[in-house]
Amino acid sequence: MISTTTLFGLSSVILVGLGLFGLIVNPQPLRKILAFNLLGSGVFLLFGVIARRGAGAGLNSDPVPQALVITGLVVAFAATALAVALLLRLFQETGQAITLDTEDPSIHAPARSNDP
Amino acid sequence: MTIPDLLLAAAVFVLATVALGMVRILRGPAAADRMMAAQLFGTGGIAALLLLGVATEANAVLDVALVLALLAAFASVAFVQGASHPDGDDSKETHSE
Amino acid sequence: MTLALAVDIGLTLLVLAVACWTLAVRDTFTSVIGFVAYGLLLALIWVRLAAPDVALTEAAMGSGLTGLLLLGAAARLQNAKNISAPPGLALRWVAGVLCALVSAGLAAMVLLLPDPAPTLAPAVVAHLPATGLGNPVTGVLLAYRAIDTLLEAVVLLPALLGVWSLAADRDWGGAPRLRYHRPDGALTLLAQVLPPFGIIVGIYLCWNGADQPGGAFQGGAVLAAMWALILTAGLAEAPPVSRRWLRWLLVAGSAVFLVIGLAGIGFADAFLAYPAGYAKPLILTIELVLTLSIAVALGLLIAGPPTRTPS
Amino acid sequence: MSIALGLFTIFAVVAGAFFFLAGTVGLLRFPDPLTRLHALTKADNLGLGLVVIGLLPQVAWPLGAIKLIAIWLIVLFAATTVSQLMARAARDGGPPV
Repeated sequence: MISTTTLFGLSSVILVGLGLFGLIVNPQPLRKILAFNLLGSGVFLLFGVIARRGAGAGLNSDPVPQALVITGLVVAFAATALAVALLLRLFQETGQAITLDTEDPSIHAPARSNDP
Repeated sequence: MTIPDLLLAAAVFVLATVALGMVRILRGPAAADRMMAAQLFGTGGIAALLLLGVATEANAVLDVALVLALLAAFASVAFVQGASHPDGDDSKETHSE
Repeated sequence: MTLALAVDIGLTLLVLAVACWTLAVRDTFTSVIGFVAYGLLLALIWVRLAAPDVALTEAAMGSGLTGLLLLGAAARLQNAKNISAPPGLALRWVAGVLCALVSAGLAAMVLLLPDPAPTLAPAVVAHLPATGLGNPVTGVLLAYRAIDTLLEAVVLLPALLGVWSLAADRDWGGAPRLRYHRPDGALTLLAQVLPPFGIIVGIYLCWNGADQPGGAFQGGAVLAAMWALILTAGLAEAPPVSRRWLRWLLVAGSAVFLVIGLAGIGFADAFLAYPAGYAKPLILTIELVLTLSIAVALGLLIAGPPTRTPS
Repeated sequence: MSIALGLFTIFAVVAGAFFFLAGTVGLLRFPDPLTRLHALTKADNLGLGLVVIGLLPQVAWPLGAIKLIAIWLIVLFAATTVSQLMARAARDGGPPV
């Protein structure tokens, strides 16, 4: 019989793989940010599984990995906010949601800038 | 069958039901249909969370459900607004000058 | 027991299905809805993993605020042209195989985790009475690993500076704008009714954090969401980023934390140590100020860089 | 007394779960957005409402009960607002998202 922690542990590693795949394969930047968050949530879930396995001393879950995950969630949100702001600014400058490796000459042309 | 067991079973049932409703998000056809399915998923998720938490006597679940309800309300309205006025866009404004 | 396992299996299948769907679906907007639904399921899983503090953070931050941020971005990018093509089939296969390998490696690690699991739970429980707190996770966050939490509160500030620095030169000193084009009666009503509830819940979570699941980050996230709702509905304007009080408010949490931490060198022989008997009041003071600063910082992160309304 | 409360919980939760099923079936099978909206509101208001009422005897009094009712009220209020917006979107026949 499979245990709850093994079950969630395996699903967390699948989530990491899925997120990584989306990050590599999807061409749209916003979707990449989304995939990155999926990847991150898989890692956090793995921490949760490790915390649950460390239950003891009257606690149902080891509090140290839990605290690390809470820290991680806040940092992930801050990083996502920064990435989204960068992306929106890029769109404002170029009118296009581009990927970083695009060799399109039009984006290197002086963009209509808001700067005076 | 004890009450916690029944509550757990009900949680599984509600989750499975609203998951089925996710098909409507895929199929659409109109924007409103997708919103409805998302809304149903949110409500069902909260119900499942409550059932699960009470069944396993995890009291903090009420707080989690409260936060979910607050943020889901905002998210669904933001979603409806964003979807029904695609021009909910400030950047265009600064561009068109 | 088997019924509980059925719940877990159902949750696992559902969360994996929603994750696949979020990645695979064509339309970005629909994908973001998938992500919000995914966050809801994750909160359920955290409850099943006996981690209600993380479930709260996931509901507030991982799903709620991130979802709002991505929804806003998706709405603004709706008429963006995407000029890059998806990678070819061969590259997809290579990426797929590599990702499967990463997953398989991690899965092997999960299956080979040491048994009995190493744990710090007994150490935390043994020292918790010294802090006067009842919630072990808050104890870890604000006493044993306070340096992590201090840096975490600080890291919001460079992120916010990064977002602000993306403003065009002429927009600098303006206020961030989160408002939608057409003010809507229904949205206005929601922004009038929901925030009172939300503010109570936010304060409750912060206050409760000492003994029950909750704390500064969860409470701050709920408060930030309510502020964002009011801004979105246009019931209030965000303050210009150059306001001095705003900047003081932003740094207040980290500053109080740091000052109390430095005082610990003199009074308790270590940086971020609390003198015996004063741990709980000091921790509560830090949490209170931290909640305010975090709420403002998170709200401004959602609001984005400052703009100036063309007049 | 506790048996009566237990029976009450079972009855209300089962009824709530039924309304979630009904809402989902309606969402999937009804022909047009407005009838689907009708089905959705049943799941939102009655489904979650009955689950909440059923769980009332099982949580701590009074704080747990207050939280449960607050959750229901928030969801109810959000659902009302969102239905309004969705009905408008459906009537205007907005572009599919």
